[in-house]
Amino acid sequence: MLGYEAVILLLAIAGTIAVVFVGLSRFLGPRNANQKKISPYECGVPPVGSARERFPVRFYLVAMLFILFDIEVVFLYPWARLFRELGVVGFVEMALFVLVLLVGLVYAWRKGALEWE
Amino acid sequence: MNQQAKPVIERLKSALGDKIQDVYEDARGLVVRVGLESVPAALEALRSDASSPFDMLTDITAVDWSRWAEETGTKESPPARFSLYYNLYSISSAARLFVEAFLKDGQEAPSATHLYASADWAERIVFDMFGIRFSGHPDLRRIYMPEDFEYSPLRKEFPRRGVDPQDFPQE
Amino acid sequence: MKEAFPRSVECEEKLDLCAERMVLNWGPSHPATHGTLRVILTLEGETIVKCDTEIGYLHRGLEKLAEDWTYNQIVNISDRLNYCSVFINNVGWHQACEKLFGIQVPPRATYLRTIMSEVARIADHMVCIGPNCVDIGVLTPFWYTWNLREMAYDLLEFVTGARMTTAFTRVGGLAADAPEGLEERITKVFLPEVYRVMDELDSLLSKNRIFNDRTRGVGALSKEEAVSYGWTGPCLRACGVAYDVRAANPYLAYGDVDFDIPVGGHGDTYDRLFVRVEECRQSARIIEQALSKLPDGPVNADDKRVVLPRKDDVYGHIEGLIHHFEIVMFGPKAPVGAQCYDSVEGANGELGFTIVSNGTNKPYRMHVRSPCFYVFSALPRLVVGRLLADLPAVVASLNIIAGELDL
Amino acid sequence: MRDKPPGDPSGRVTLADLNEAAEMVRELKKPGAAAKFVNWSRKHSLWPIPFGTACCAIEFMGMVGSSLDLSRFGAEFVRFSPRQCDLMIVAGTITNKMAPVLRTIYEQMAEPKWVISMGACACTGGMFNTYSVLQGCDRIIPVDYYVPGCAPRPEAVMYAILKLQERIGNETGVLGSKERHREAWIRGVKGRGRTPKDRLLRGGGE
Repeated sequence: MLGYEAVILLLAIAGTIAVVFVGLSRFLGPRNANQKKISPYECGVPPVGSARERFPVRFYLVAMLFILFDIEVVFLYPWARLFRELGVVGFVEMALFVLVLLVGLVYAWRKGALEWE
Repeated sequence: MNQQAKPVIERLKSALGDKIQDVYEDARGLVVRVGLESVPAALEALRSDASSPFDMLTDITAVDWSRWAEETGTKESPPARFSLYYNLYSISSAARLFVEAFLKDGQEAPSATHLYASADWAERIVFDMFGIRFSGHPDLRRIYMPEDFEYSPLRKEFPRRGVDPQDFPQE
Repeated sequence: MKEAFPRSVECEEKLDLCAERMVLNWGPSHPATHGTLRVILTLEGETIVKCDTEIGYLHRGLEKLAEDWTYNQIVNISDRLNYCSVFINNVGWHQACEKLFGIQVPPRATYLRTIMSEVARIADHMVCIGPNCVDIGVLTPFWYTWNLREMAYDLLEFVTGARMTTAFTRVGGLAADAPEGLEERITKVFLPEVYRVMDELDSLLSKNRIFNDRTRGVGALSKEEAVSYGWTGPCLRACGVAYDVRAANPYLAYGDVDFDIPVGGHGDTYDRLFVRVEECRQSARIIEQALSKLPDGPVNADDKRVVLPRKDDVYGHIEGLIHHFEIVMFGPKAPVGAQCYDSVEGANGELGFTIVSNGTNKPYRMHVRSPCFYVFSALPRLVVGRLLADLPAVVASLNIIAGELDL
Repeated sequence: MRDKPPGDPSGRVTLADLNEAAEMVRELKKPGAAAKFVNWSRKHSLWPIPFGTACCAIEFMGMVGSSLDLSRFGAEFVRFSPRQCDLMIVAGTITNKMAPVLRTIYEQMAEPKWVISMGACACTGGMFNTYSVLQGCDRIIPVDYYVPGCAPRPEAVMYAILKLQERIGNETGVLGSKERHREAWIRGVKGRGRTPKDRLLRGGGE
């Protein structure tokens, strides 16, 4: 269990801080909910209609593209850490990986998935 | 300011002729008094004038003359209760001109929204504050006061502190 | 209760793909509205399909109030119209009064009014540019522009005693003479700062890629439409129409100072902002020239009906005392049946005052032609069809001041 | 810290309120250590919601601006959503059309909340004694501190905030909120189970 104490310590500290803050506000904060208070905030005017409506498909499209390229970045992190040890082979390997995704990006761009209209 | 506007008056007289009731000049500048129905015709003529087109309707002002006689003590009070002043300005020749029209209470004024886009909101203020209706206005509703306010605040008989004592428990 | 909204025609066939329209309320209490105005948007995804505005949340009934106040008291109402550039309103109101009374203001008062009006104009443009940049997401200009506005506050306080609500003009002149050291304080401290901040704004924003994307071509309006909507001021000049009341009908000392009118090309948010930046430079030039020609002499016209007599006259003779008492208690009386309209170049456009007098010391009817009102009436025309994110940029670039909008 | 709005429905402060306030002052004990800590943390992070309508809003911007920085006193972030604010600064004239908006925003703020009424218009309607102006925002919301002045100087409002911080410092009913919290659970529910919020959402009311 070589280097894992640090990770566990980090998680422990982060966990306790989160629990303390949420607990404190839950414990100290008074709860006087009334009808007007829990109604959605719409700049001070009584809300019209409900927010739970169907979103246009473009939002979903943009979200998918984001997840795609975000995962790509996640894979870059370990590679960057071991960049020297891997040498040229690692570099070419990752370049290919990035190239494939680049082709995907160009395709999405040409198809107009990035424009909003 | 008024010199440029003078030649326009001659052309306006030729265009409208009898409809112009009076042309006079006071601290405001040149004022053309016109019958209420011929206001759009006058505005149209002024707007499409050849040499100095009055392309901007800067403002529409209304005045309620009901308390005029008693406050000034003069005998001759204005011909009707309300008067409308259309403040026209020509950018090209920097001339300003007022078209004045009198109307009685409850009489509908013709709308000028088909000539100037600024007339839309200007007429809505006059309707909101004086209760003067404009026929032909796309959506004539109150602009300042809440929809369910039944009075016209700028009329002289409306008290300054308002009418609903419940809302304003004054001194 | 969910109202069924009419679906747009072109998406009839791909019914399931197209989402219902969402009504978004961009209400009276919102950071980007810079005041109390409400915009009800019908959105299709991010695009604004319908936009309806509702104002009147700051309607204080000023025109009704003015019918109960004397001519010198109404300067307090004019303070609260466009409360970002207060001095211009004061000058506008009392200039209309002087036209009504038929009084000539002495040259020193004219020059002082011009100088302080231009200081107020610079302050107003700062309140427009700073928050507009914050709405677009650029935070740094807000601190620069606000520093300059604080210096303008100091200057206004130095001359008039109040930071914002100055109420410094009177019928026939000014409430008091400018203190010494004004000239030196303006030329040494204020003007260099104005030029420096304007150059900084230029370098910070004009070539910034994101700023250009967010403002170029956004909320553009053609020349004819702008004039038809009754636009005046920087917004109209951004559309390309060189109409400025100071040049078209020179009042105060604008006749004998030379300045040019910045005119934009496309009438979009970018032009509206940079017309204001350029106007601040022109205002600084006007201040310089007016300061160099600042004449001495009295600050008030020596018209007996209007101006307070000298102190020794008041204590010396009974007429002086009566005259003093009358002016202080009742204020000047206007001629019966006089009507007048006079307009000045406010920071947002042509600010006009219509006065009808019934011979007493109170106006029979006072109407304010507020430039913001007509500028804001064109918002649906500017915004429909654009994305939701453009709405704050457009509204802020119009510099809507609720006090002037709701009268 | 007021639990319920002032006495009679029109919002005017009546004799009963004064007695209640006096009684609160009498039993004002020194805050315990825990309450002192909670007060200390609350008073140094008063996030203001500037309910700015008129000229006072520009003076408020002056106060938040760079030369008279409000964040020196912990009011770092000017939030516009009532959920994240503790202190409402009513800056400017409140007209009758704006009054329900003000009341809604005040009620949507999370406890503990305080109100500073900035400027003559917010305190008493100011010079606008007309048909459309609410003569003072304390007719519809309880106000803790009044700042006089017509466009009061930013330093004046800062002074009010400092005074408010002092008062928050020695509030005692801080931890007592646990009792009120438990009482709210029991009062509306037969045994454990639905919280007051659920009961409100699923009907049955207060």
